[in-house]
Amino acid sequence: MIDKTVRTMAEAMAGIQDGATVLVGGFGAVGQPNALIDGLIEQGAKDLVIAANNAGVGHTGLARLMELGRVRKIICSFPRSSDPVVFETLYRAGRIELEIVPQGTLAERMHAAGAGIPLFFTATGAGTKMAVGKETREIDGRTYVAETSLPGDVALIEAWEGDRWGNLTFRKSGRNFNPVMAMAAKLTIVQTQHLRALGEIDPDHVHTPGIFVDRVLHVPYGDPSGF
Amino acid sequence: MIDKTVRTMAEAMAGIQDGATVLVGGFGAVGQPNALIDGLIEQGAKDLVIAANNAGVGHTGLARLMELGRVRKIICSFPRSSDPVVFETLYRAGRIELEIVPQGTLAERMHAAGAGIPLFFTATGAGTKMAVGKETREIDGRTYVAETSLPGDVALIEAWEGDRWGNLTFRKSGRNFNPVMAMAAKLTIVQTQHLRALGEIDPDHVHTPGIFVDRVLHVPYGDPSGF
Amino acid sequence: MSATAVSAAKPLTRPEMAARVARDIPEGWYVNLGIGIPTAVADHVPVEREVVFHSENGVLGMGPAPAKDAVDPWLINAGKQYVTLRDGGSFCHHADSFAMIRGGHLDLCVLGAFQVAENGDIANWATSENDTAPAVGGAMDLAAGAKRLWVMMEHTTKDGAPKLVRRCTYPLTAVGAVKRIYTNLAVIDVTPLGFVVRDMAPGLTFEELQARTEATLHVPG
Amino acid sequence: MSATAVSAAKPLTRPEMAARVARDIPEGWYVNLGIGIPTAVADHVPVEREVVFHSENGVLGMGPAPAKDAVDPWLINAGKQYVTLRDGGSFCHHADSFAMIRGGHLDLCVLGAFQVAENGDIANWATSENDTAPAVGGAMDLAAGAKRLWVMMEHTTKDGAPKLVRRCTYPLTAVGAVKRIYTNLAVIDVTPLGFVVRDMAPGLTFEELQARTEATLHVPG
Repeated sequence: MIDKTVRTMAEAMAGIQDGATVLVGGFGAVGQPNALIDGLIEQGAKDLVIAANNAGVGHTGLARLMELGRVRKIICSFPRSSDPVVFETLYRAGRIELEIVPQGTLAERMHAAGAGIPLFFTATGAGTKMAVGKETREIDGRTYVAETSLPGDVALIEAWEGDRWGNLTFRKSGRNFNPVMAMAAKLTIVQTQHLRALGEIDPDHVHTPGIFVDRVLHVPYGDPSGF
Repeated sequence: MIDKTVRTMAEAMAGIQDGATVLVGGFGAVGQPNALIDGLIEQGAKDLVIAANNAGVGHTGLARLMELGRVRKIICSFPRSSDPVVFETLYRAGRIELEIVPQGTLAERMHAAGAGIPLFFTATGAGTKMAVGKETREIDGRTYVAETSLPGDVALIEAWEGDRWGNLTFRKSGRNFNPVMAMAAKLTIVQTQHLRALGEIDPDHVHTPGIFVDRVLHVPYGDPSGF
Repeated sequence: MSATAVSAAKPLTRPEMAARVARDIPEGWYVNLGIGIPTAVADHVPVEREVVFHSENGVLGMGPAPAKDAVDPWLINAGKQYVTLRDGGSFCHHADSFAMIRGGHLDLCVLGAFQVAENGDIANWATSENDTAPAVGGAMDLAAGAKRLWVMMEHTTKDGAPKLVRRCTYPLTAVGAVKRIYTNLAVIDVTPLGFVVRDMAPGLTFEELQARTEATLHVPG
Repeated sequence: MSATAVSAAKPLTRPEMAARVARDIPEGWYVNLGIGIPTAVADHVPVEREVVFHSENGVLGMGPAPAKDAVDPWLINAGKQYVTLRDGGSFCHHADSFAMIRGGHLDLCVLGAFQVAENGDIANWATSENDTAPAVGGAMDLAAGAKRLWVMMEHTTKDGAPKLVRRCTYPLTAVGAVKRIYTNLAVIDVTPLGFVVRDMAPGLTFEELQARTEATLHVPG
């Protein structure tokens, strides 16, 4: 029997290595895998590269992971959040690397990693600082920038429903980066609000099929709150 | 009020030009927009480029369109079907051009067109006849082939449900190329089995959002049959 | 000519600017409103005129902000404000959402900006080449990808420095992308000729507008 | 040595070949079975061993063929045969389906072939450089994309010509992709050394197998 559900956070986090690239889902507080981020803090891996839309808020979650000195580099589109104090302090002190990526390029680079596309061209960023040092090409009179795929060693995902094969659905704007990151990582770890029996999720309505998922932990935490 | 529904086939087909590139959904008989193909036969546009998985079966549908001498070129992955007599006769006579594309590359080229990616690299076809004359590149020790996007002037789509904003769902293996082609074309024309009131389709379960759809014709034809 | 010379003019308020932009958005358009000033535009599109508002985080068909007691904690926009969904709205993931943007499917994007140049260049994400950690978000995707890019901003900085310039001095968001600019003083098209004034705030003279604009202004030909 | 020299050997039947492949597929693998001979492998995986079968047309988690009176006309596989869906199965569109293939998410693909070379090259889509309208389908995507490519085919052509060759003479499907070959006579790994024989049909000698194989065969080191 295929059973991707895990019973404990320790099982969920097993094997995450120092130096791993970790893709972290969520946009704002919605669809953010808070329990898994806390699990990663507990687990202890360091020298991490984090790809996420933001660079942490306040002193919890990703910000806490950074504050503990466990993040070598962050890849994101919007390091400024409502309260980015930890990131900004570390960044000014030269204790964390930053790679700014336009939000759509960030999503597409992970989608490309999941789809076997190592390099693609996009108009986003052409003629800006984002294109500096990158290959560009004129195609039909327009300038495009070459972007590489962004694969993850690990993805931390928040789902609404999950089953033992790893099929997932997401809720409203909680979908965001989660399905794309699930495709892009070698080890995809999910916290799900609801654990469903196999076959209970309508096969026409699965958002992320189990082929992209490795571990499912049931975390019925309720509604997201705060940003 | 946004109302993308059209009442007649003539309205659905209005404005398709001679020389247009037409993307035709379906895989086997499932999700194939038969009524719209017949509408296109009736409408009269010629010198067409057709992109579809197959090159027609028997003497109806796409095969009929070809038999009438209206198709200049077909782009597909699998010209051989259970009964490809029309295509093979035309092709041997030099009266139709053929561009063979691996099925995944075909899907991805249309997805790329819909997503603003004019060029991408794939491992599919590297070292084969498919790569002849194409740019290739070594990335991390593997050879990849450059493929261009494949935009359509028109897409003909078969959906299970549609509403007046053009939101669509598909049924089981009827989804296939349809959502990808809907993204890739300037004018996306849909035949739908069921016409739903706005808001009736669950927003978490929309497969193709209306932004990719221009016209919706209600064609409750029932189950697909035959291949 | 100093700023105080604009004596008889009545610059538009923020709500008036939003209403002015809203007036030009026809039914049926797919529209992304940038974070900040542009967000208010949606409030000025009458509900019976169906305009489909898109948000980068996978929301298509946003409606107005919810009542305080009707907030859905699972439904926010790219500015991380609670929103609602209209009938006909739908959700998708980030790559699909940005495919809408980057694939040229949005009829319009309205962004705020620090500077717009007469060649259509826009600078809206960083105020210096040395900004240590600039936040670009989806601005570059929107600016490069939408069918039309309009900018909505104050005509000058708080210090009176022009924001409509010959060449942007701040880091660019996109090259040659802006089609029209709505400010508190004027509506200005970006054309192959440069800036062409389409509309001005009540009581404002062309000369007064030019005095507050670095690049040369043209009258419609 | 002629074909008739394989006197004591009992070549595997098609169902035996399918069962032999099925034996090597562990629970939990995501597997695409090519059109033709490989399709039968699924019938030999016991239902309690959960293997997730994928079909190019957006079907993940296929079950066995339906009873004649239980056909769902909306549910076919890439070979355009009616199939069923297991609990836990799901549907997706073609680009997502091929992302599974091309992104390296399938543990295994089993394809038929005309020829396999000792360097792992596979030719399975056209029988001549001059084939007027060859049909490639998803074969190139599968061969290049899956984590493992196994080939399942007769050891020789009907005329007795070897299909395990030094270099493919037919147009290639993919370069250096094949990891293992299951024929009616043997199971052969493709290694940096070349072909290594893992298993042979009952009664067959190594010399008899070599006689029917163009490339040099090796014994496990």
